[in-house]
Parts: sequence; C-alpha cells; structure tokens
Amino acid sequence: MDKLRQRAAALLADGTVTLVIGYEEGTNKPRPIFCHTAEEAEKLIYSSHCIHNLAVYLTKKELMGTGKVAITATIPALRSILQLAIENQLNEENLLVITVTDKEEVKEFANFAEIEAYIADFQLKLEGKEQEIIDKLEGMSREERFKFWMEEMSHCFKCYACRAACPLCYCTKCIVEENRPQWINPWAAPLANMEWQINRAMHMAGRCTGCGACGDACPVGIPIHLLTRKMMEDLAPEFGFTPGQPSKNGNALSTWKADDKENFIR
Amino acid sequence: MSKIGVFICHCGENISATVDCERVAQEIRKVEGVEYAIDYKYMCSDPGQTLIKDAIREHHLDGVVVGSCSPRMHEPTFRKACAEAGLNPFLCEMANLREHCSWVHEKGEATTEKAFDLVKMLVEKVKRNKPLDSIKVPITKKALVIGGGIAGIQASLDIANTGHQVILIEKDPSIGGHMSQLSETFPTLDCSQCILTPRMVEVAQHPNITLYTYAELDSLEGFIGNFTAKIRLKAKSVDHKKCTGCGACFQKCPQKRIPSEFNAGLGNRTAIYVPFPQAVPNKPVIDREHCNYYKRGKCKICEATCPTGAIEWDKEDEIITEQVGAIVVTTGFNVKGADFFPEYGYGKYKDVLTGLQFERLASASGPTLGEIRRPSDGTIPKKIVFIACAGSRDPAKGIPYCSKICCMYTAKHAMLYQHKVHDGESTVFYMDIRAGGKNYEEFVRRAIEEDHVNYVRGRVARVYEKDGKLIVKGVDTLLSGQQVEIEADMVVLATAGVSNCGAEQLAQKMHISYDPYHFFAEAHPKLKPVETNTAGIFLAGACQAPKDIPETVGMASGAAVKVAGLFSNNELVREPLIAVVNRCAPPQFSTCVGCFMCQTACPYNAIEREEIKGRDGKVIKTVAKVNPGLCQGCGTCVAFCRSKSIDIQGYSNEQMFAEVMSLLNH
Amino acid sequence: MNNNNSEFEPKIVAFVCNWCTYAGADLTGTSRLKYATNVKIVRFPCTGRIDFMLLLKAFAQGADGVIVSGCHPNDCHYTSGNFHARRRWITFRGLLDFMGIDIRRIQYSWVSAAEGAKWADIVNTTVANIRELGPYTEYQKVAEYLDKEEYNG
Amino acid sequence: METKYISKNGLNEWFSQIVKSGKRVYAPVKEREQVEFKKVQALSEVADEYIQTTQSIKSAVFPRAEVLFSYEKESGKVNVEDFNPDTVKETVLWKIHPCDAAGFKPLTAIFNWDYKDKLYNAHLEKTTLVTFSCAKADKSCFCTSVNGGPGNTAGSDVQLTMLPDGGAIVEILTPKGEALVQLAASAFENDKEEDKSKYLADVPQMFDVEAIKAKLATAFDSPVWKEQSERCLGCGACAFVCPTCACFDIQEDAHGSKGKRIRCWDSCGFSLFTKHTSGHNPRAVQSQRWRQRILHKFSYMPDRLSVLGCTGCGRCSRACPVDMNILEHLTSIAKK
Repeated sequence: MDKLRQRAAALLADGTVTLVIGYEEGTNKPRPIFCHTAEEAEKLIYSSHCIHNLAVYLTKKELMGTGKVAITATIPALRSILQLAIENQLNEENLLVITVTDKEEVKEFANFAEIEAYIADFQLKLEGKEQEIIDKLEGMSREERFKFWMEEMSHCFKCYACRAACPLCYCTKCIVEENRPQWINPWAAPLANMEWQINRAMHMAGRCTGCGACGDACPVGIPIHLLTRKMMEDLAPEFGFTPGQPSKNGNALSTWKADDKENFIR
Repeated sequence: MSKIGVFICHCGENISATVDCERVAQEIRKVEGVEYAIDYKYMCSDPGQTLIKDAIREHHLDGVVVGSCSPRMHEPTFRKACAEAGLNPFLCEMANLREHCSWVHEKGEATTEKAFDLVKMLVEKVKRNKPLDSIKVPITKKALVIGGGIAGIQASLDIANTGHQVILIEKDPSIGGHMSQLSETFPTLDCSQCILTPRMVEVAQHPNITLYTYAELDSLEGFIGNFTAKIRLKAKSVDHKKCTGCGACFQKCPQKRIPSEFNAGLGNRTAIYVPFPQAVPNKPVIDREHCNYYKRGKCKICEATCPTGAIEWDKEDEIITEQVGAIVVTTGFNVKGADFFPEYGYGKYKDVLTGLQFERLASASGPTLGEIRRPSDGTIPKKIVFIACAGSRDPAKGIPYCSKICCMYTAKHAMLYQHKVHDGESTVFYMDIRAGGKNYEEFVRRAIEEDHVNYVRGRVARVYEKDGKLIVKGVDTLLSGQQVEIEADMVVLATAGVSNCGAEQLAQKMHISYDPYHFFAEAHPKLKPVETNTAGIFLAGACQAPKDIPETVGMASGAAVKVAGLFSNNELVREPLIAVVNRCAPPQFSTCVGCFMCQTACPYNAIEREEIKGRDGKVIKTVAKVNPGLCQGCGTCVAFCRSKSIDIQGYSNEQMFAEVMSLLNH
Repeated sequence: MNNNNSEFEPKIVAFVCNWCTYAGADLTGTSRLKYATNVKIVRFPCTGRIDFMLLLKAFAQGADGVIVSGCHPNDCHYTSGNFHARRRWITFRGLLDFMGIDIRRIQYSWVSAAEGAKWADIVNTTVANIRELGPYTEYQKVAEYLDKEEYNG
Repeated sequence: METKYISKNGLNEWFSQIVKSGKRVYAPVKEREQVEFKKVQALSEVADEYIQTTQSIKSAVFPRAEVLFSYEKESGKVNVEDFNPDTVKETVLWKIHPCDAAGFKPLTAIFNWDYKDKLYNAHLEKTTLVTFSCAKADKSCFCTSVNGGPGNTAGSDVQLTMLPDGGAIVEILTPKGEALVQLAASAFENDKEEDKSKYLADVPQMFDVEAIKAKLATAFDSPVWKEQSERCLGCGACAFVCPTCACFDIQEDAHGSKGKRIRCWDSCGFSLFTKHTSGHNPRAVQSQRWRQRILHKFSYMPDRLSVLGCTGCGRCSRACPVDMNILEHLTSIAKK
C-alpha cells in the first residue's frame, strides 16, 4: 500500500502524470478517488475489497482531457482496458496503467501488449454464487425462467447504473436515447426494462470482459451481470475465444466462420 | 403530414381473382397520410402509369405505393413513372400483392385483409422514405469472358465487334470447348469443326480480344463497372512467343500413352501436346503430371528437338490483374462419366460408350478417322444400341431434369451410324422423344423413316456381356411391357449433362447464385435469362443449364448485347441504397464513437476512418465513413452498430421499424 | 398444449432477405403454390441487416411467431451477410432462452431463390407450430403492463 | 389530535380491518435481500428488521410511469380519453418512516406550485400515511439535520411508536388518520402515557441546514462541485430512490392510430435531461448536474417553494454505486 502511495505521489510530483485514478476508503467499502496532488495520493489504498472497475473513467472526456493519467487497475479493469484499446477508445501515450501484484508489488505497464501478457495468467471463472443462480435458472422450466426475469425486471426503474458503471458502455448516444425510431420505451416497465437489458447484453456480446460492475451497480440488486456472463460461457467454445481475454481480430458478432455450428436453421 | 398515393393493380385477373382490389383501395384511403387511392386493371400499362403520373401532379403526392406484382418485377417501371411526374423515384414503393398474396392464397376475406396489410405496411414505410439521388460510378469498358467454348467465343466476338476490349480466358490449352469434339451437328449434319474453326481463328486474330488459354479466374473483387479480376496463367512450360507450332516436340515425346481428353479417352496423346490439330493457339503445353522430366527429373527430349528453344522448365503459374467492367460466364457443362452407370456396364465393358465418345468415333478427326469401330477389337459393330436418358430424368440418380440435347444427338448418332455402316442395325431405347426446335422433329422422323433406326420406347434395365456380345435387357412399354433383349456389339449412352466441375467454387468466387445442380442461376427465369443476381455478371451457354448450340450461341449474343449496353455509357447510375454514417451538429459531429467494429463486419471493406478536425486543425474525433463506391448496401453494419450511427438509405431503421409496427397495429 | 386454439389465427411476421428468400417467395407465387395467409413478409436487403430488436418489437406488438430467412451459407448476395446473421442468431437465441423467451416461436431458415416450394413449406409448418403453441399471451401481458391498475414495482 | 394505545392483537385486528375495507395497503416487504414497499394483505408480510427501504414510497403518488391520457385517431378526428381520478384506489401507506411522510411536502409543493397536477393530487387525496417512528438508524440517516427526526409527525396521518410489549403508541394526527382508526375503533385503548422519545433512534445532527443555504447562495461557481462529482457516474439511482425528486419526462406510446401520453420518471443527473435538439447542452458535464441536484434541493426549493428538498432519509447515499455520500458532501460544504 505504501509503495503504491509513494509511486503515485512521485508520479504526480514530478509531473509524469496529472491525475491518478485509484481507490480510497469509503463509507462502507473502498471507492474511487482522483488524486491531482502528491498529498491526495496519501489517501490511496489497494485491497481485494476494491471492486469498482476504474476503467469506466478512462472514456470520460472531463477527466481525460488534460495530460497523462495513471490508473491503478485491478485484473478486471486491466481486461476492460485491453478491450477499450481494441475499440480505439484509449490513447496509449496519455495513459499509465498500474496494478498491484499479489506480492504487494507496484507494477507499471509500458504498453497494452504487456497488459495482455500479464492477464493471460488470470483465468476468468464464474464465481460460486453466479454459478449457483445460473444452475438454478437452467434447472427451471422456460416459463419459470421468464417469470423469474420478469419479476426481477419489475424492480428496475431505469436508472441506468448498469450502463454508467460499465467501462464498455461509452457510447455518447446510447440506443435508449435513440428516438427515431424509439427502439426501447424510455419508461420503466418490465418489458421495456427487459428490452434494454437484452440490448445491453447483445451489445456486450464478445466484448464484455466479465467484471460484473453492472450487477454490483444495480441499486435494486438485479443479477444482470449474469446475462453477459452466461452468454460468454456459452459462446466461448462455439466461437473459439477465451472469456476475459480480449481479441484483436474482431468480436463474436463482427466476425464469423463458414462452419459456425447451429442446429435450429431449417 | 404526408400525401401518399396508393395504386392497386388487378393485374388483369391475377390479383383481383383472389383479392378484392376495390375494397383494399377504399380501406387504405382511411389510413392517415393517404391522400389518394385507386384500383386499376393494369397499373404497369401506359394508361395505368399515366393514372399514377396524373395523380402525383394533381394531388401533389409526396409518396407512392403501388400494390401489384413483385418489386423485383416492376419497381424500376413505377419508379421511372414517378420520376417522369417529378416525384423522386425513391419515394415510390411496391406492395407485393401478386407473388406474395393473390397467387399463394385462395380467394377470401383473409387474403384481402393480408393485401390491405401489405399495402398499409408500405404506406408506413414510404411516409419515412427520403428523396435519394442516384450514385454515379465510372465504368471500365473492358469485358472478361470466362470459358472458351462456343458460348465464350461467340460472346467475345460480339463484344469485340462493338469496339470494346475483351479478355477471354480458357482453362484448357485450346479454345473450342465441347463443340470442337463433335462430329456433325443436328439438325443439319454439317461438320462441327468446319463451322467452329473459323470462329476460333477469328478470336485469336481479333484486335480487341486478348486470349489467355490454360488460364483460370483466381479471384474477383469490386462491383459492376469496376471489377478487379486476378487471373491465374497456368505454367505452359512452353514460351508461345518463341514456339512456332512446328510440332517436332510432340512427335518425339516418349510419353505416348496418355488418354486424350479431346478424344474422350478413346485416343492417346503425349505429355507435351496440342489437344487437337485445329487447336487455337496451335502451340503445345507440357502436362507436368505425365512428363518424364517433371516426374523423374530426366528426359528433356522436347527441349533437344525444339528448334527455337521455347521450352521453359522452371516456368511458374503467373497471376495477372485485370480491371474489367463486366463479366460473361461461359464455363459450359460436362457429361456424367464412368461408375455412374454400373447397371449399363460403363467403364467395365470397352464397347459401352458415352455420347461424347461416339462423337469422337464418328468424327473424321477422331481416333478411327471417322470409322465406327469397337474400342475393344476394332471391328465394325453390326448391331448398336443407343440408350437415351442415361441418368437424365432420373431422380434416383439425383438428376430429375431433362438434359435436353440427348434426344437430338442420339437421333444424330443413329443416323451417322446408319450412314457409315450400311448393313448395320441400330436401336434406340427412349422414354420420350423431345424434339422441340426448328427442323428437330423432322430430323428425328428422318432417322426413323429414312434411316430405319429402330426406336423402342422403354427403359434398359441392364447391359451385360455374354460371349463377346453385349446383352441389352429392357422393356418395350409400347408393346405392353414386353421384355426385350438385344445382342449388341456396341452400346452408346446418352449421358446426362451436368454442371462443370468447380462450378460451385467459381460461383462463390464471383458471388453469383446457383441451383441445386450447381448450374448458375439467372436473375429471372424468363425476363433476365442472361443476367445473374450480381450486377455486371452475365451468363451464356450450358453453365446455366444444358442446351444445344443454337440456343447457346443465341444466349451468348444476348449476353454480349447486355455488356455492350452497359459499355454504351461512360458512367453507371447506381441505386443509392447504401449505408451512411450520421453527422450532426457540434460538439458531437456524429453519434459514431469510432469503435470501428463495423470495419470487421463489412464484407466490402467499404468503411473508412474520417478525422473530424476543429478550426485549429486539431483532430476532435475519428469516426466511421462509408465509401459509396464500395458499399453494396447489405446493411450488416447497420444491424451491428450499437449506437445506431450507421443507417442504410432505403431500408433505414425508421422505415423497417415502421413496417413491422404497422403489420401488427390493429 | 393449447387445445382450444382451433380458431386461433397466429400473427406471424417474416423477415427475409431480398435476394434469396424474397425471390424464393416470388417463385412460390409464380409456381402458384398455396400457403397460409398468416405470414406477412418484410423485405430486407440481407439477413445481415435484420436487427434483433425488430424481432422483439414484433412480439411486443402482438406477433405470435416470427420467421427469419435468407440465403444459404456461401450463397449470400453480399458474401457474408448471412454468416454474420447466423452468429447474431446463435447469440441472440441463447440469450432469449436464458431469459425464458419462447424461442420455438422464431423459425430461422435458409430459402434460396430456387426454393419456392421450401418457402411454402416453411410458412405452413411454422403456422401449424405456432397454432399448436397458441397465442403468445405470456409476452403480450407484460407488453400491456401500463394498462394495469398498478404501475410501481 | 389524540393519542391512544394499541396492543399487538389490536394491531392485527386494525390491519385486517383496513385490508377488509378494500383499501390498497403498501408496506415494506423483505424480498431478494432487499426491503421494498409492496402491496400486502396481512401484517405478517410486513418486514420488521431493517433500517430503510431501497426506494422511497413516492411511486404511490407519482408512479414511475403513468398514463396522462390515451387517444384514438379516426379519419382526421382525435378522441381523447383523459385520466380519470375516480379510477384511483383508496390507499394506505403502512409503516413508512417519518422521513417518508416528510417527503410528501416537497412533492406536493412541486406538483402544485403553479399548475395543480390532477394526477398527483388525485393519488394524494386518496392516500393515508401511517408512519412508524424510527427505533433504528444508520450512518446514512440525517433527518435531524434537515428539520426532521425519528419521531417527527409532520405529514403523517397516524404515527405509531412500537413498544417492547409489541403494542404501540398511536398518535392520531389528521381526520384521515381518525377515519382509518375508526375502521377498528374497538382495537384501540386509552393512551398509556408512555414517553415516546425513549423509543426513538438517536440521529445526531450533522450540520446546520441554514448555514448550508447561506453557503450555497454564493457557491454556484465553486470548485467544490467538480471535486465532489469526479467519481459520479451520472446514473439516475440517487434521483429514483429519492422521496422528493420529481423530474419527469413526457413520452408517447403510439401504436398506429391509437396511443397513450405517458409521464415517466427522469433525472437531472442524466446528460440527456437538459440536452437541446441543437446538440447544445447547458449542463454539459457531470459537475454541473451534481451542482444542480444539491442547489435544487437546498437552495432553489427553499427559496421558491419554501420547503427543503431533502428529508435526510439517506437513500441516495446507500443506492449510489460509487458512494457519492450526500451527508459527507453536505458537511464538507458546511465546513468550507
């Protein structure tokens, strides 16, 4: 922790970076902090309780406008950063990516390639709790599944915290804001809510890195992160990619194979 | 508020027989935005079109829906009519009331209701149509003809004679195709080569034709008027610039027992060879598969004998790139060969032949110099049996269609046999005799009546050998299914015509569609017989379906005219139904976020990057931009774009959305 | 399943590509083959163009079934539009099923310009299947959510 | 008005009488590890061990989405079916907190400051508020700092303070409350003179709201907004759980010739909220939107509607995905 603070303070002091995005103690759990001065860097912490995916801030113009930015990235954040890089959303020059290894060492990445090499050792696995719900749902009849999701969706009031918390939801105009045509009804109602979630999931297909930020952000506790997570597990073997390992040559929906398997087209 | 005009066509009785056209027109008037609606017997007729034009002027219509036949049929007609009345043609849409409604449903309430729904759907679409300006693209006035058979030869000559450049490629060492293998041709019995050879020579000498033999299409990119063709020139191992065609080489070549393709396996050729004496170009190539040097690394006798040192041992395949504006595909057909007729003993008994082999036997330039002799022992067959429909019209063999030419050439074969073997006896087993065509029926009758060919209506069950004779077992269905057994010296199978090998891959290279038998698909069975669904690519000859020479030549000239027509303009006017990335006011400039995932989705690499710069010249953002020349308007990017920043003109999100909604709003 | 649906006429929307299935359906017409009136065809340039949202919208608007059809693999007029579409449908289908949406109500097919008879068959069998499944009230109920007396979750 | 006592059994009796009377009863219910207001039939369904529901009860009078009117177009004519107040059901909000009741005052002010909102008032008129004073609070609660308190009766029709014996002190505060009590008058006993304050949670006052008002008057261009909002993600969670946030959007649910005009929740935290057709956005960045949220609640509303736009319920702080703790932010402003 001290190492991180010292390094961050140094970076800010010698002007290498103008901003360090990291974590500080929050009301109940760690929360994002934005250090502009060496003093502020003293507040930095880093632990397994730091769950926010800070990569979400890397596409915010207000923050990224000025000078070089350092970010203390967790493994999920590193995955998001790679995906963002692939999608032309990051400027390698203006970004210094830092992480803290399990040996408490501060690691700085010279470029995205190094990040790729680093995260290759970390497999993205379904957590017990996630697997539990998925199993439960798969055990249900289709009608029961529909009831389950409709009940969940009835709690959604369209605050779009899921969108706001997702590093890959960086569109300046989201489809829900599109009104010619009005693809998705803007009010909160189970169907409109589900349509929004289906869109979110489809837009994440082959892009989602499985950080779960969407689910964590949901104030009414809908397990929406499972939609993309489940999709990832299903598609990975079908289309031959590894969950949580962003691929440079197109994603699940922008590419194809002549022998893609399917058994439902007559 | 829109002012839409709706025009319901009866199509004579074709629509009105099952759809209450008058009521559809009445009902649609009540729909919001519909200013005018009327039904009429023939909308596509002159008075019908005038009706539309007058209505546009009179009622100041800003959109037109014609409820009639398929847009694939008359969309251009009605769009043109609208344009003539001063309405942008892309403000005209068609509801398919005939192919998709009246023809597929019985008369009744539901059918009329569906017709109404289809019209209403298009009304909702057209409300959201935008006036579009056609896209103009330059045309490369050079044609590529693929396949040097009679179709390719005819097409090349016709195009070249209109003063345009033609590139003709042929996969074999010589042009000429199947026609050059034929002896005489029905129904006139004039010698095939006598009429073909001059054309072949003309091709070789024509200033506007560049001929590449021993060449194949490697890849094709681009679109109508602007194709880029990569052509593989297979290594001939002989430099045709140096070669004088003296023929010393193949006289000396030690490899003399290679079955000759030209003689359909009945004769032999050498490893360095000219397929046949009248070949164009009349210069040899080396068949590396059989050449001693390429097989064992020594020999080179041809090199030693060649007076001009034309042999090029290390020559490799060469790929050349040609820009062409149109393509005529004339790759021809093939005949089913060995192992396809075990029951007829083809391949097992030397004297069971295919029609093509019999052509070679009968041909003066053939292995027997035109004498009909048994391949087995060289004797003259006294009894010969011709089996028509060998494979054709036989779903069990996977060929339900009729190969069309067999009836005629079988009659011809029998006739030729009778002319050459006066004491011979010929029998034809047939299912039906299909002799449609000028002088065809007369030709068959001549075979039966004047040349006493014995026609037996019935199928042959099997052919087997019994002490030197071929026993043909069949039934005579006219004689109440009586068993017939003939002891023959030779059996000739009128084998089915099938698509040429590699047709499927070639179609996929060119993105043209094909039928289940891999014959290439024309754009319309009646009205667009020489076009394909891919603009700028045309068909001629047996690659589309088995056909005889007159038909093939006619089709080739037809395709040539289509090409000439295309080349008669300096630029091609293309429908502006292409994708566009939106642009909007600063500070956004475009809702595109520049993820460029669409680039990986686009089949045509039509999506480019555009840097949007501020006054100071600094790049504000980089967004996608569609190249209107390359975009073909498939819309894959549109469905793929998350922020809906790309839309496709003519099939826009608003339009498609409105169509779906309107279908279900009741 | 639904036995009392002998009178039930399903609403089915067909999303088809212009080059193969639309032309195939034209051939069905020119061949005078008959099929049920329940299906209405919406013409797209290519299956690649068909936005998955349109399928959902169809159901939300009261469709009981949907047909999506285009060129056979390798036959796409645009080379790969149908391959992209196929991926989209594989993905979409899995997601819908996980959310409990009745994917039996979406019939995907490849119908070429030469398969007029196949088109008629696709339509008739789909209509029969949907009739068997009955109206998609389960979905339409939630679509009509606002008409209910209570709004809040 | 008067104070009574009700026993545990009496409470059950009264509740069942309320349900029997045909009124809709909304009460906190524990489900999916969350406590939310739901329609209930029996007292047993009502949650007891919890601090605060995730969402406020405002949806009872200001639904997430509500049909203002529906229409049908027919050959040029438009027939409109307007909202009908008579369709609104008598509703009892059971076991809401004093801060929930307090929330209705700012809402009413907003929906009546010039145009008297037909729908809102129709709902409110038919709603009876039964508050339970708070025995527990957490560090997000700050009602005492915004003129409220765990036993505050402002806005309530009836207030109950639970007693260890399972019974409760019943403060009947309005005729509406009286009417509700009359549904089971026999269930009530005379006041036991218990000291209510003994049973109230301790919610320390964290700041002086007047001081904050004064500060905000000059804070429009202060850097504090950027500092505080840097981590804000710009979602609408805070606004949607807030008992007083009343931003809404008017939308169309059109189906061919039929359609509905719908009012649905919106949030000034969304960038789209203030975006002009031209593309220009007067509140272009999150700091401006955060400023709007605070100024609106603590400066504009007191000035224009003479009511505070915050009840100190702390829901926004709990709901925020990135811990934008309003109490913390307010105290820091107060200290500046």
